[in-house]
Parts: sequence; structure tokens; C-alpha cells
Amino acid sequence: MAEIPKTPLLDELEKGPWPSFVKEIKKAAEKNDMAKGLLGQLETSYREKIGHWKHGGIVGVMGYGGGVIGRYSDLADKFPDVAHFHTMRVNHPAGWFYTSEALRKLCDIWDEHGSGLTNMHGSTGDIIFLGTTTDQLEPIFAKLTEAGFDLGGSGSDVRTPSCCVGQARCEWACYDTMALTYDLTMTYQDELHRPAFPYKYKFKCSGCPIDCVASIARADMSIIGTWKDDIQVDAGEVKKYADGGLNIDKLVCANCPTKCMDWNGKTLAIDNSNCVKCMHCIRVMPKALRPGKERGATILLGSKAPIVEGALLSSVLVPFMEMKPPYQELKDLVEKIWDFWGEYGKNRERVGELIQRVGLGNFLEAIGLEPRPEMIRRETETPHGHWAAALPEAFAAGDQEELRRVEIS
Amino acid sequence: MAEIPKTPLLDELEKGPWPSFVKEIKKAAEKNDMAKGLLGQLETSYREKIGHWKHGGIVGVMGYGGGVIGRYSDLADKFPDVAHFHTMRVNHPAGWFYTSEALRKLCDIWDEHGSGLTNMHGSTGDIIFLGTTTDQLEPIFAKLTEAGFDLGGSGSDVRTPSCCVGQARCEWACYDTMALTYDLTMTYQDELHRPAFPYKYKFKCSGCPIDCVASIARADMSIIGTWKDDIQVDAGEVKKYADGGLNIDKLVCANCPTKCMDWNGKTLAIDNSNCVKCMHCIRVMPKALRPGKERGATILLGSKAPIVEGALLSSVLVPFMEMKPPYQELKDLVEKIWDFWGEYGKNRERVGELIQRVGLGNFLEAIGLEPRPEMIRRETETPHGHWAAALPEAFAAGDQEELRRVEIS
Amino acid sequence: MIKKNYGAWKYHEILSAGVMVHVAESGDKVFTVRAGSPRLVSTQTIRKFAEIADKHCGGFMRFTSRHNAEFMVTEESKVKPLVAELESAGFPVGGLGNAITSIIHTQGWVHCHSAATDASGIVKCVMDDLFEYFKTTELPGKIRIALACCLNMCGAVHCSDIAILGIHRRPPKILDASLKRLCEIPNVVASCPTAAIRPATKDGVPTVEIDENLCMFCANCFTVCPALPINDPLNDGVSIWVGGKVSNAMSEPRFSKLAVPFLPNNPPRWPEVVAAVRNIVEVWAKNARPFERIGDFIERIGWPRFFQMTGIEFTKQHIDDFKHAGLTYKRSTQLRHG
Amino acid sequence: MIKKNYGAWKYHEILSAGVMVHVAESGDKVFTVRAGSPRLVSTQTIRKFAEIADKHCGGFMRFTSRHNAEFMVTEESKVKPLVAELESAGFPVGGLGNAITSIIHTQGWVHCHSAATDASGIVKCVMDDLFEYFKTTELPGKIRIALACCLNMCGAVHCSDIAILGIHRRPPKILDASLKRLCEIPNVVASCPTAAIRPATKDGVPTVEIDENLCMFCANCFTVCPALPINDPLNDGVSIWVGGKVSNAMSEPRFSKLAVPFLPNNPPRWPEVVAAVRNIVEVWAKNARPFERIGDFIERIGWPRFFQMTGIEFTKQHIDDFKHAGLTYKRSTQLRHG
Ligand code: SRM
Ligand code: SRM
Ligand code: SRM
Ligand code: SRM
Ligand code: SF4
Ligand code: SF4
Ligand code: SF4
Ligand code: SF4
Ligand code: SF4
Ligand code: SF4
Ligand code: SF4
Ligand code: SF4
Repeated sequence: MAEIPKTPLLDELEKGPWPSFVKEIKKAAEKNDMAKGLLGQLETSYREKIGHWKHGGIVGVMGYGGGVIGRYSDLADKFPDVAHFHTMRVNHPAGWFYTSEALRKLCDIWDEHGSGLTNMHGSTGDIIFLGTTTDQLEPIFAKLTEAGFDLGGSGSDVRTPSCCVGQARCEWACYDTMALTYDLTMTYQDELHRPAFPYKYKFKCSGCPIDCVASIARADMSIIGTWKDDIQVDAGEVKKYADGGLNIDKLVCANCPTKCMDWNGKTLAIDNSNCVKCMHCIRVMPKALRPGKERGATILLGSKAPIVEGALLSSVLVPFMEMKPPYQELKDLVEKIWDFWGEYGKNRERVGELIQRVGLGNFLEAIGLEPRPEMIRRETETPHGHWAAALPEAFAAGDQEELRRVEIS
Repeated sequence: MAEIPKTPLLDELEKGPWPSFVKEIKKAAEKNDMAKGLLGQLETSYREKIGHWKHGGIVGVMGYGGGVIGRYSDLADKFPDVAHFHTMRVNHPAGWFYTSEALRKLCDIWDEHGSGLTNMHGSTGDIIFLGTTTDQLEPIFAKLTEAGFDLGGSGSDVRTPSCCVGQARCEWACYDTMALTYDLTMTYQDELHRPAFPYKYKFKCSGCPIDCVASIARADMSIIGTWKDDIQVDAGEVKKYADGGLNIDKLVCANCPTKCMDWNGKTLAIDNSNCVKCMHCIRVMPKALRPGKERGATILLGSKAPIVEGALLSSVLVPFMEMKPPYQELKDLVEKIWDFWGEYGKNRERVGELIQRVGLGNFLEAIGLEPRPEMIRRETETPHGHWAAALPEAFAAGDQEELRRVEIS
Repeated sequence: MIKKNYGAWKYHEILSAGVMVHVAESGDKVFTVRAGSPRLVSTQTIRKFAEIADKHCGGFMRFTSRHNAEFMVTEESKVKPLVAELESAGFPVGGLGNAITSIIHTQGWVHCHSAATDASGIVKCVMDDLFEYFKTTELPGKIRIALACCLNMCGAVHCSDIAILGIHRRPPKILDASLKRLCEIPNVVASCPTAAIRPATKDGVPTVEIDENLCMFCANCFTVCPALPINDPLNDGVSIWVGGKVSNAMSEPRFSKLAVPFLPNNPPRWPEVVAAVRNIVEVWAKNARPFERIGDFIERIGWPRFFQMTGIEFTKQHIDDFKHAGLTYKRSTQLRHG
Repeated sequence: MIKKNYGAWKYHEILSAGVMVHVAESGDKVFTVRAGSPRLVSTQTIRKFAEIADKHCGGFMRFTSRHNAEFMVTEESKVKPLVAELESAGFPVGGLGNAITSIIHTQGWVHCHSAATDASGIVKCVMDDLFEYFKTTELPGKIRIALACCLNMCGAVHCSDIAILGIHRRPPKILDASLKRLCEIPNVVASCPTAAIRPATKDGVPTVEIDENLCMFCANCFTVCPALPINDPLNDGVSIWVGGKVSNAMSEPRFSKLAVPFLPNNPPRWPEVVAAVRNIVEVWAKNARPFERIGDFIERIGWPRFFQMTGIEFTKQHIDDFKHAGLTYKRSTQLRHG
């Protein structure tokens, strides 16, 4: 085995209280040459202030179109151990819950066939196996399958759905995020493994409007729990908060976005018809207030990073949908969207960009949804776009011709 | 003289409590044939639900490029009296103040040479002489000049500047709007009468942020009074309002857009450093509160109607400028803007559209103003536009070439 | 009096519908009486104004930025006779304070070739109907109505509490025979904001063609070229926009938004337009909090509720499809349910 | 325990830095201990986590959506030994409640070909520096920091309280010789959001040319074509964005806005970036009201004041020039003066 290279710059990153990724690479390097190679190449990057990875070629496992990111060094002669350094994306268990057994199994596989380095987890949520060679892909895949794991997505397919901890440990979860995430992952196996879309498609499930999985910012489809009826109030606990010194007027009511709460020093009145389920009052007084009982989710569409047409947040498609297995209403909607996107989406056009290009009105028509004012944030409108919109669909042409009198001399 | 035509439809508009324009046309028709023709043609429009005016040709008075709108009927055979029916735009006195003498003088001229119908006033603010023939234009113009009146703008020129009543009768006016309007009208006589711009250019002057002349919505340059120092407070009068039953907490403080006011039941505290001069508190308690003493105006640019690039509100160019004769700073700014617009503006491109096309940053550079955060409303930003903006002006190319290591195999 | 106290006014008070007083630092007072005017006035009427000014106001008067007539007197005792004279001459006194004042408007069929509807006629009908609100000072706040007879929007209606806007709904007709003679084809092509117009040749004559799917009926091409008439008795009509404002008081200036995509031209009394405006005014008058303009009110209750309360149907037409449209999609879960 | 009370949790309380308890309807309690992780972890470390889970938590653990490790116990007495063991193994306990938690980040020079900066390195330096805030629960509210090493933004940083974003500042280099072989020219041309790329022929070989004035250095062309390398040691670096958020609590989700247009890549400790982040955190920590995220705080005081308080210079780079830019111009007189 080669020696661990000298890394004076990286060594600086072993200092300080936050856990050090350099220490982690060094740990792996104690037993793995690829990790040594990575240390050497990364030190070079630190010295030269530039990355040394080349564009990936297409690598993968049989029958799957996604799940592996090919990666090659441009300093292969200096660091032959990382000449090939592909990552594998492994679909994580919903909510990122593990048994120690499962963790050890993953380690065994990866110690045998890869660099011994991982990300727990990648930004999309996968377990990232960081660095291996092409010949190891199939053996790894076989052992993962055996251990009950599967690959995640990459390329133009469904990406590994992810969710917040939800009902497993959160009192605010308005539906079972982990169950839905598992169901979507299973239902859309084909779409996950065989890239056939115009571009990637991400699902993220949050149990309530707090959105602990940042679904509204980074999922093509954001499924965010909410409720329809009244906030559940425990008046006794409200009083305890007040007695405990909480300034309910200033910290709760005045911060309510619709000013629909009123505290008269004794009772808390909520005009639930104007509550927009922002969760603020509930998070300030979790013992006293809870989401209502008629629960479901808001379905939003289209968030993404800035390339090409600008960063997007997801926008409201269905203000409220029940979230009960088998989630048929949701799946019907998903499939209608995919049909339309598959037919009209341009190469590398995310669904959010498509909607902007064809217009939300036309998109709704195509997928068979009624337009609703909840879909629109009118503060940002300028009174121009509507000239076209102000046109009722179709008019019988013809008869007006006669009436027309404008003659140009 | 012809008979007054039968107008059964228009007659319906003589009913009801609001003063009737039909009665006005009939009054004029008692002594004027053009007004009779107008009645007849308008009745036809009411019957057929369509206008009967044709595009105007170019008509005007000697030496002037603007001020007259040519208008011809497409029913000239039926209504020969309005075959030609041009309007003249007459520059109004600042603040629309008249002596009875001036009014009678205008009537005399118009009764002699036109239809006897006017708009007091047009939307831009002009006195509109509604309906005359080409041969009457020069005599009217001569008599107007003699009476101390001048034509207003039309076409691609400066339009008649207008202003709110300002210091003449309003306690909130932060500068003398009437004086500025008069000064601008006089200074830019040439630009008003001889269209040489890419398109129209409107000035509107409001004495304070209440903006009673709707300057921010419909002027290429909006000059809106404001102040820099503290709101003047008469504590005694505040108390009187409170004693009189005004809920200061709810109606004043809670409506302050920056929540920078605090009423403890006795005194009103204002954090003036966070006051955005919205005028709300002042308009609720005009006896107690007044704008500060260090007064001037905010200069905003670019509002317009929707055609072509979308409706615009004016946007902040100079957050605060002193407004004292001879208004040199303002005029220097105006002229720099005109220079740039004249050179780079496309045909029929308003200055607000030009700024959007070239970008505010470049526009500022061109007219020599520093960028300031006051110019920007960041709530509406998406994090895309900045990729380009994030680029410092210029880099020495060259030296980096050597360091580049990315080689494609 | 005005000259003497120029720039030295101290405060004002609204005394009754159409009457206010300004008090100067010097203690001087000026009483203003505001009277409605049809804006389109004959010289007879102007002479009448002059006569009243002479009789009551030392020969002075002014007009407001919304085309009302204002008469000023310096003693309270002179207010009553002045009001009486104005009313009896047919000029109702009002429109001051928290009231509905005159409707800003444009030419319509009276003088413009572009008009998709009449201006003065609708204004007359709506003001007749809302007259009670001209005569009050008790509304939650001010309310500004404006009308423009085509998208050129000479009334600058785009920031009004309620905007009445004439619209076309068919592409222009192309008068192939006269087009080349009357218009510069490159200018015509360039005038179209949606690039719907292309040069073409028909029967050997140069003309243009219009892609009907792209045309948004803005009439900008007609403005530059008379051979593209767009007026159309069947399909022209009126749309209604709400929630705009100009003043910076409390909230920032904002654009009006589409409420009713289309109402027919139904002269002489436009009952559909009158009813639609009244409906919106009443929902606001009953439910708004003090100082809330229509837009502030809607901002607080949310657009979905506004549609619910007014019974106006939300349709595809309400969804913006201009190039900034994406910014108008609702990108949060802050929604009212049930 | 979690299975038993699944969907039947009643409330939670934050007990100390990194420790909270959830109480179920049944009265059962679960105590969660959150520990920081470098995300890039060796199998040794994962085995260590498994060992701790076995020893303290019946063999279970989880990771959070921000890559922290969470360990759950059902008795309060078990919390202290668990915390002690995690700390001694080098995994600091904290990041819960009103604290700074781990920085979401991406690959950087560790694994990506696109990176304009390193990811893990900057994150380590910033977290070392802000460590006191990981160990507290006393900040005005939550603060979320994220880093992405290029505009692809795999960290989805665009809605973060503070976003650290790697940027390029030069157009791609064109490797004419290999371009035709490696890339589909029409795809390359189509990939450019600003239409800066045109097909061209050099020395008889088909290639592309790039209009340097149009290029905004987004690297999208490089993503589709390896023959357009854009990485550049001199001109690559970091920009800083502030005020974004994701949650719907109080205010709606919003994008981060540009604060610092450029800071150099200065490995191994990136002192300029560390100082810039700390400065922003401190201005917020000292001046924000309870529950105000950075964006809420700035919204209240206004951007001009934010620039003043942080001493960050406002430059032309801060003015948006993308196609929606007009919507970002301030269109009211609501300004703070003096
Ligand atoms: C590994 C990971 C970053 C990480 O360190 O965690 C990653 C890494 C890459 N992303 Fe990503 N993305 C990762 C999550 C994301 C996310 C976040 C998310 O999914 O929540 C985003 C933003 C959300 C979104 O989808 O918009 C994201 C937006 C992109 C984009 C821009 C897509 C767009 O529409 O704007 C690209 C460019 C592309 O697709 O060509 C991209 C492309 C890439 C590529 C494949 C580089 C490329 O241009 O081909 C990167 C490979 C790096 C490598 O060598 O390993 N990656 N990428 C994340 C996946 C791990 C996982 O599966 O768990
Ligand atoms: C008379 C008047 C309406 C009225 O009844 O009051 C008017 C009438 C016309 N306007 Fe206007 N505009 C009038 C004030 C306005 C205003 C309001 C203002 O100035 O405060 C606007 C909106 C603000 C603005 O400038 O954007 C306005 C925006 C337009 C536009 C659209 C310009 C744009 O950039 O979007 C056009 C179209 C054009 O210029 O070709 C236009 C064009 C026209 C034309 C000349 C029609 C045309 O296409 O050639 C109209 C002639 C009507 C006629 O036959 O008399 N008019 N026009 C107003 C002028 C009277 C006066 O001088 O006092
Ligand atoms: C006379 C006039 C100025 C002029 O030079 O002609 C004027 C005069 C006054 N305005 Fe105004 N405004 C006048 C047009 C406007 C306009 C412009 C417009 O409507 O096109 C606006 C902006 C409207 C908008 O925001 O869309 C305007 C928005 C206000 C406001 C703000 C109302 C709000 O809630 O936003 C106030 C303050 C208030 O009333 O609370 C105000 C207050 C005032 C005061 C009290 C100012 C003062 O101290 O003298 C004046 C009498 C009040 C009244 O009418 O109730 N004035 N005022 C205009 C009368 C028009 C008319 O005949 O009705
Ligand atoms: C464990 C985790 C969910 C998971 O499935 O992994 C989680 C768990 C909880 N979140 Fe969260 N949030 C988690 C990521 C998020 C995210 C996503 C992110 O940061 O990328 C957000 C959105 C951030 C944003 O808006 O930009 C998030 C915004 C919140 C908020 C809203 C804070 C705000 O002022 O906007 C609350 C409520 C609060 O704390 O007041 C909250 C509250 C909670 C509660 C109290 C919910 C509960 O009753 O159990 C949980 C513990 C609180 C804590 O961390 O202080 N959680 N939380 C995530 C822990 C991440 C970490 O390791 O630090
Ligand atoms: S998103 Fe809501 S339900 Fe999910 S963990 Fe966060 S607070 Fe709980
Ligand atoms: S959830 Fe939000 S909107 Fe609803 S009452 Fe509570 S604070 Fe107000
Ligand atoms: S804009 Fe201001 S100064 Fe002018 S009249 Fe209106 S309130 Fe008075
Ligand atoms: S003027 Fe407006 S911002 Fe200033 S203190 Fe008064 S209400 Fe607040
Ligand atoms: S709005 Fe249109 S139709 Fe009406 S006057 Fe102006 S240009 Fe003519
Ligand atoms: S009406 Fe407007 S959109 Fe239609 S062709 Fe003419 S200019 Fe183009
Ligand atoms: S942000 Fe860019 S450089 Fe970083 S991992 Fe993603 S694609 Fe690679
Ligand atoms: S870096 Fe982006 S803007 Fe520049 S040429 Fe490539 S794709 Fe176009």
C-alpha cells in the first residue's frame, strides 16, 4: 500500500471544534488507497485553487439508467488511485432511520468495494458511496440488493423521494410523510431507474407548512401537510404560557400574517376563516395549539435551482388534497403531469419551467384542473399580461364583419 | 342652422343626479353646428356600439410640432359638421387656478372658432378644446397667445407638466409644486413644442407622498415631496385626539408600515430612523403631526400605461433632492437623461422601458449617478439576474491562461 | 388669502360632504367647496363657473386633478349660499374625504378613433348609481375609480381602486388594399409586442399577416397603421380591475388586478358594468377596516376570499400569461382552507 | 416507542443545546440528542454511530434533513451519558432550536468537475467560527446556512438565511480542437440561457464562439460540453446571499438576495468568507426581534439600513439585470432618509 501523502494545507482543516472531513478522509486512507489518492489530489486543488475532476462518462449497472455518477481525475498520472472515482447513489430509508445492523452492512459492502468514504447524505437524500471503479459497480449493486437496498436516481428520471421525520416523531405532521415517500418510491421504480423524462423530477414530502425537508425550494413536486378546519386550542395551556411571561399580543398575535388572532388577556380568539396555516402561533405555543383535525396536504409544483430559466419556488397546484393510501388522486395527478411534460417538455426543461413557458392557465387545462385563485400571488402582477387572458376562449367570427364600419379613405 | 338631431339613446343620459355630458353637448348645440353633428354621430355610435372617428392626419400650427390632435369622421357624408373635428390642447395654469376673466376669455375664443365644447381638463391636465377645423387653428392660436395662453404637448415631446395644489392650499406640501411646474414649463418650451424625442415625456409634481396628482403612476418623471428629519409632533394635540376617542394604537401605530411608532397611552414615540414617510400617521392626525422641516423631493422615473412593454410605476432615482429655484440639480439630471434617451431610445420607447431594456445599473452609469439600495425593491428579486451582475467590471485576462489545467482527453 | 398664506398652512378639517377648511399658521381660514363636473363642459357652463366665482369667491376658482370644480371662500358664513348656488346650477357638492369622487376618464366615442367603449356614458351611469357615496364622508377610506376606453389607458387607470377598461377581443382586420399606401410595413411589424405580425404579399401586393394565436388585441398596430382597424361592435367591451392605488399612505402604490374579464357594451346605460362596480364597492364598504383602500382590504382577506365575497367567478383569464407570469404564481402554503 | 406513538405525538420542548423531548398522547416521552457530523464520513465513523446506537438507543438512529445525526432515548437519565459519549467521540451536540445547525453543502473539489470553490473546506471553517452559535438556543430565531459550489446549486441554497455560492467570472475557454468530437454543437448553442454561443468554424474545423459581453458565466454550456472548461483559479470565488427562507412560519418562503458579489478563494481557511458570514450573523443576532429570520429582520429595517449596518458596499452588481429586473426597482416613495 502507498503512503498517506503530505497535506500541509488540508491539515489546517483538522483544527477547530467542528468535526473535520479531512480527518475522515485520513481515517479512510489508513486502509484504502483511493482515499489516499483523494487526499493527494485535493491537496493539489487547495494549492492551485481549482478542481481536478473531469466530466463523467456514462457508467452504470445493468438494467438501470441512473444511480451512478462517473468521475475521472485529470491528474490520473499523479494520482492513479483516483483515476476512476465514481459515486453511487443509494436510496435511503424514508426519514433516514437506520438500525445499527443496516449501517454495518453498508459499511461492509463499501469497505470491500469502494473508497470507504460516504456522504450521509447527499443533498437529494441518497446515501452517497463516494469513489469506486467501474468494475466494482455490479458487485456492489448485487450486494446492496441482497441487503435490501436499491440505487437512487440520476439523469432524467425520478430522483430519490425524501421526507421529513413526520409522524414518527413530530406532533405537527398532518399526514404520514414516511409512508407516502415509501409508496412513491415503490410505485415509481420504473421511472426512478430508467431515465425517460425531459429532465429530473424530484418529490419531497413535508408533514406541515414548516417544511423541514425544504420541499418548496427544491422539489418538482412538493407535498406539504396542512389542515382545513380550526386550530385546536387548549385554553388552559394558553393561560399557562401567558402566566409564564409570554407576551401573546406581541409575539403571537402581532406576528400572525393575517392578523386573525386576538388576545384579550384571558382568551385567545382565532378567526380561522382567515388563518393561512402558517404555523407561527402553533410553534410558539406547542403545548396549547395544534393543527386542526381535518388534515391533508397542499400540492405544489416546480421548484428548482437557477439554471436555465431562473430559480423557482414551487407554486400551488392543489390547495388541499387528502393524503390516504393508496394516494390515488395524487398519483393520477402525477401521471397527467408526466404525460404533458413528456410530450411538450423540451430537453432539460424542468416542469416548473414548462409551466412558465406554456402558461399556468394552459397547463391546468392540459392536466384537467380548474383554475383557482389560491394558485395566484396577485401582489406581483402587472396589469399587462391579462390583455391576452381577458379573451374568452373562442368567438364565432363572421357576423361581426358586416357591422364593421371602419373604412379607410 | 341645422336642427338638433333626435337622440333617443343619448337622452337616457340626461337622467340621474350626476351632471350630464349630454346636456352639455346639447347646450353647445343650441348655438353650434359642430356640436349638433357630434350629437348625431354619437347617437349613431350608441346605436351601433362602435366609434366613428378615423385616424388623425398631421395638423398643427406654424412653428409648433404638437398641441393639436387631428380627427376626421368616417360618417362625413351623414355628419358633415364633424367631418373635421380636431382638438387643441391648451397649457393650463399651474394648479388649475383661474380668474373668472381668464375663463371668459377662453370661452370667447372657443365660441368664435370651435365647437364650444371643452374638457376641463384632459387627463394630462391640458384645457381641451374639443372640435374645430384646420383653418381655425391659426386664428385660435393667435388669440390664445394674446390672452397669455400657450399650446400643450402632443407627439414625441415634453407634455404639459402638472402638479397638485401644493403650498397654495395644502399644509403637507414639502416644496412649491406650482412654482416648479411653471419653471419646468418655461424652461422646456422648446422640448414642449418641437417633438424631437423618441416618445412622449411627462412631468408631474406632487407636494408630498400622498401624491394627489398620481405622479408615480403616469409621469416619466415623478417629483414627489418628502422630508429627511423628524416628523413634527404637537404632543398636546395628540392627547386631544386620544381624548376625543381615536384609538391611536390600532388606527395609527398598527397601520404604520414599519411599525416604528409606539403609543403608551400618554406619549407617542416615533423611531424616525425607520419612518418611511408614508404620511399615514400625519393624515390621521393632521392637527398633531406634520412633515419634518428638512424638506425636498424624491425623484422617480418611468411610469406609463401598458403599451408596449407593460404598465410601469415610476421607480426611485434620487431618494432626496432639495427643491429650490433655479432647480439646477434637477435640470442637470433631466438633461442627462434626455441625452441618453435621445441617443439610445428606440422609436416609441418611453424612458421607463429604456431603463428596463438596458438595465438600471447601466442607465445609472450613463447618467452619472451612484447606485443606491433605495432604488431597489428586493422582495421581488429572484436569485438569477445576479449571475451577470456578480461580475466585477473588468478583469485582466491573460495571466489565468497558464494556470488553467483542465485538459480534455 | 391664498397668496398671503402660501406655504404656511397648518392643518385642515373636513366639515361635511364636499366642504373642508384649511387653517393657516396666521389663523386665517379658507373654506373649500368641491362640486362635481361632467368634465366635458360647454362654454356656457364655464361661464356659469366664472359667474359663481365672481359672486362668491372674489373671481377665483380652480379645478382639481380629478376634474372637479373647487370654490374657496374665507368665511364660514359664505359656505352655505355657495353650496346652494352650486347645487341649484346642477353641480352637486361632495366627493371630499372618505367618499367617491369623480371618475377619471377619457374620450371614448366622443373623440377617439381607438375607443373600445364609450367613456363619458359609462361614467355618467356609474356616478348616477354611486351618487350616495359622492355625498358621504363615511366610507372606510377613499376610493378612486377610473375609466379608459382602450389599452392606451389615457386615464392611467392601472393604479385605481376600480378601473373600467375598454378592451378588444379580436385581432385587427387587415385592409390589404390600402395598407401599403397608408403604413410603413416595418414600423407595423415592429409595433406588435407579441411579434404576431409578419410581412406578407397578397395578390402580389405587399401587406402583413397576423398570427391570431399570438395577437392579444392591444391595438398598438392600429395606432401606427390605420389600415388595421380593430374596433368591433360585437366583441368590444369592458373589463374591470380592482385594488390599485397611487398614494404612499400606509401601503405602497400598487397596480389594479383583473376582477371581471369581460362585460358587454350595452349603451346607453351599461347596466352590467354599473352592477359590477356597485357590487365591489359594497363588499368593500361593508367589510373594510378604517383607512383600508380596496387593495389593502383584499391583501388582508386574500384574493380567494374576495372572489368568494363578490361572487365573481375565477377563470383561466385571471391567470397572468405575460412574460413575468411565473412571478405571479403563489409560492407558499399560506392559504385559507374550507 | 416510536412505532407505538407513531402519529400520536402531542408536543415537544427544547431542553438544552442539542436536546429535546417529544411527549406523546400516551404520556410516553422520547428524548432526542442531535450531533453534528461532517457529512463526508468514513465507514469507521458510521460504525461508530452504529456502536453508539447499540449501546444507548436499542440499535436505532437517524440522520436529519441537514445531515446531522440523531439519537433517541426514552428516559431522561439516559441523555447525559449519550451526550458525553457523542462529545468525546468528536461529535458535538447542538444545532437544535434557535441555533445555527449544520451547513447544507455539496461536493466541491472533493468530487465535482463543475466546482468554482470547495464545499467541505469552507463549511468546516465557517462552522468552526460559528461554533458558539451551534451550542446555543438563544438566537432570535433559526438561521440556515447553505453552500453550493456552482450555480447548479445542488445545495439548493437559493432560499437560505445565508447562502455561500461558488461563482465563475470568466467565459468558458473553447477547446476548438476537441469540441466537435466531444459535443453536439446544436445542444451547446441551445444550452446558453443568454444566447451567447454561436456556431463557428476555426481553421476549417466546426466549433463555437462565445460573445463575452453576453456570457454570465453560468457554466451551463460546460455541463453539456466538456470542451468548454470554465474553472479558473484566479477568477473563481464565492458570493454571499442573505435573507432567504423555506418555512411558511410567519412570512412566506423567499429567495436569498445578493449581499457580497465576490470574495476570493483563499484556501485552506477562507478568512474573507468566514468574516463576512460572521458579520452578517452578528448584525442579525444583535438586532433582530424574536422569531425574525434574517429576511424578516431586513424586511422590517429595509435593505438600505442592512447595507449600512453590515458595512457591505452597495454596488452596481446588486442591481438585478435579468429579464424580470424591472419588477425589482423600488416603485414607491416609502424610503428612510437621513
Ligand atoms: C451529489 C449532489 C451534491 C451533494 O454533494 O449532495 C449533486 C451533485 C451533482 N449535481 Fe446536483 N447534486 C445533488 C443534489 C442537487 C439538488 C438538491 C436536491 O436534490 O434537493 C439540486 C437543486 C434542486 C434542483 O433539482 O433543482 C441539484 C441541482 C443540480 C443541477 C441544476 C438542475 C436545474 O434544473 O437547475 C444540475 C445540472 C444538471 O442537471 O445538469 C446538477 C448536476 C449535478 C452533477 C451531476 C454535476 C453535473 O453537472 O453533471 C453533480 C455530480 C457531483 C459529483 O461529482 O458527485 N445538480 N442537485 C446531490 C445529489 C445527492 C443525492 O442523490 O442525494
Ligand atoms: C385627450 C386624452 C384623453 C382625455 O380624454 O383626457 C388623450 C387622448 C389620446 N391619447 Fe393619451 N390622452 C390623454 C392622456 C394620457 C395619459 C394620462 C396622463 O397623461 O396623465 C396617458 C397615460 C400615461 C402615459 O403617458 O403613459 C395616455 C396614454 C396614451 C398612450 C399610451 C402611451 C404608452 O406609452 O403606453 C397613447 C398611445 C400613443 O401614444 O400612441 C395615447 C394616445 C392618445 C391619442 C392621441 C390616440 C392615438 O392613439 O393617437 C388620443 C387622442 C384622443 C382624441 O381623439 O382626443 N395616450 N394618454 C389625454 C390628454 C389630454 C391632455 O393633454 O390633458
Ligand atoms: C384637490 C386635490 C389635489 C389637487 O391639486 O387637485 C386633493 C386634495 C386633497 N387630498 Fe388628495 N387630492 C386630490 C387628488 C388625489 C389623488 C389623485 C387621484 O385620485 O387621481 C390621490 C391618490 C389616489 C390614490 O391613492 O389612488 C389622493 C390621495 C389622497 C389621500 C390618500 C388616501 C389613501 O387612503 O390612500 C389623502 C389622505 C386622506 O384622505 O386620508 C388625501 C388628502 C388630501 C387633502 C386632505 C390634502 C390637504 O391637506 O389639503 C386634500 C383634500 C382631501 C380630499 O379630497 O378628501 N389625498 N388625492 C385632488 C382632488 C381630486 C378630486 O377632485 O377628488
Ligand atoms: C429533524 C428535522 C426534520 C428531519 O426530518 O430531519 C427538523 C425537526 C424539527 N423542526 Fe425543523 N427540522 C429539520 C429541518 C428543518 C428545515 C429544513 C432545512 O433547514 O433545510 C427547516 C426550514 C428552514 C427554512 O425555513 O429555511 C426547518 C424549519 C423549522 C421551523 C421554522 C423556523 C422559522 O423560524 O422559520 C420550526 C419551528 C421553530 O423552530 O420555531 C421547526 C421545528 C422543528 C421541530 C420542533 C418540529 C417538531 O415538533 O418536532 C423539530 C425539532 C426542532 C429543531 O431542530 O429545532 N423547523 N426545519 C430537521 C433537522 C435539521 C437539522 O439537522 O438541523
Ligand atoms: S415539516 Fe412539520 S411535520 Fe415535518 S418535521 Fe417539520 S414540523 Fe414536523
Ligand atoms: S397559523 Fe399562522 S395564520 Fe393561522 S392563526 Fe396561527 S399565526 Fe395566524
Ligand atoms: S400631494 Fe400632498 S401636498 Fe399635494 S395636495 Fe396632496 S396631500 Fe397636499
Ligand atoms: S409617516 Fe408612515 S412610516 Fe412614518 S411614522 Fe408615520 S405611519 Fe410610520
Ligand atoms: S384610452 Fe384609448 S380610446 Fe380612450 S382616449 Fe385614450 S387612446 Fe383614445
Ligand atoms: S393588436 Fe396588438 S398583439 Fe394584435 S397584432 Fe396588433 S399589435 Fe400585435
Ligand atoms: S453545486 Fe455545482 S459544483 Fe457543486 S456539486 Fe453541484 S454541480 Fe457540482
Ligand atoms: S457560461 Fe453560461 S452564459 Fe456563458 S456561454 Fe456558457 S452557457 Fe452561455
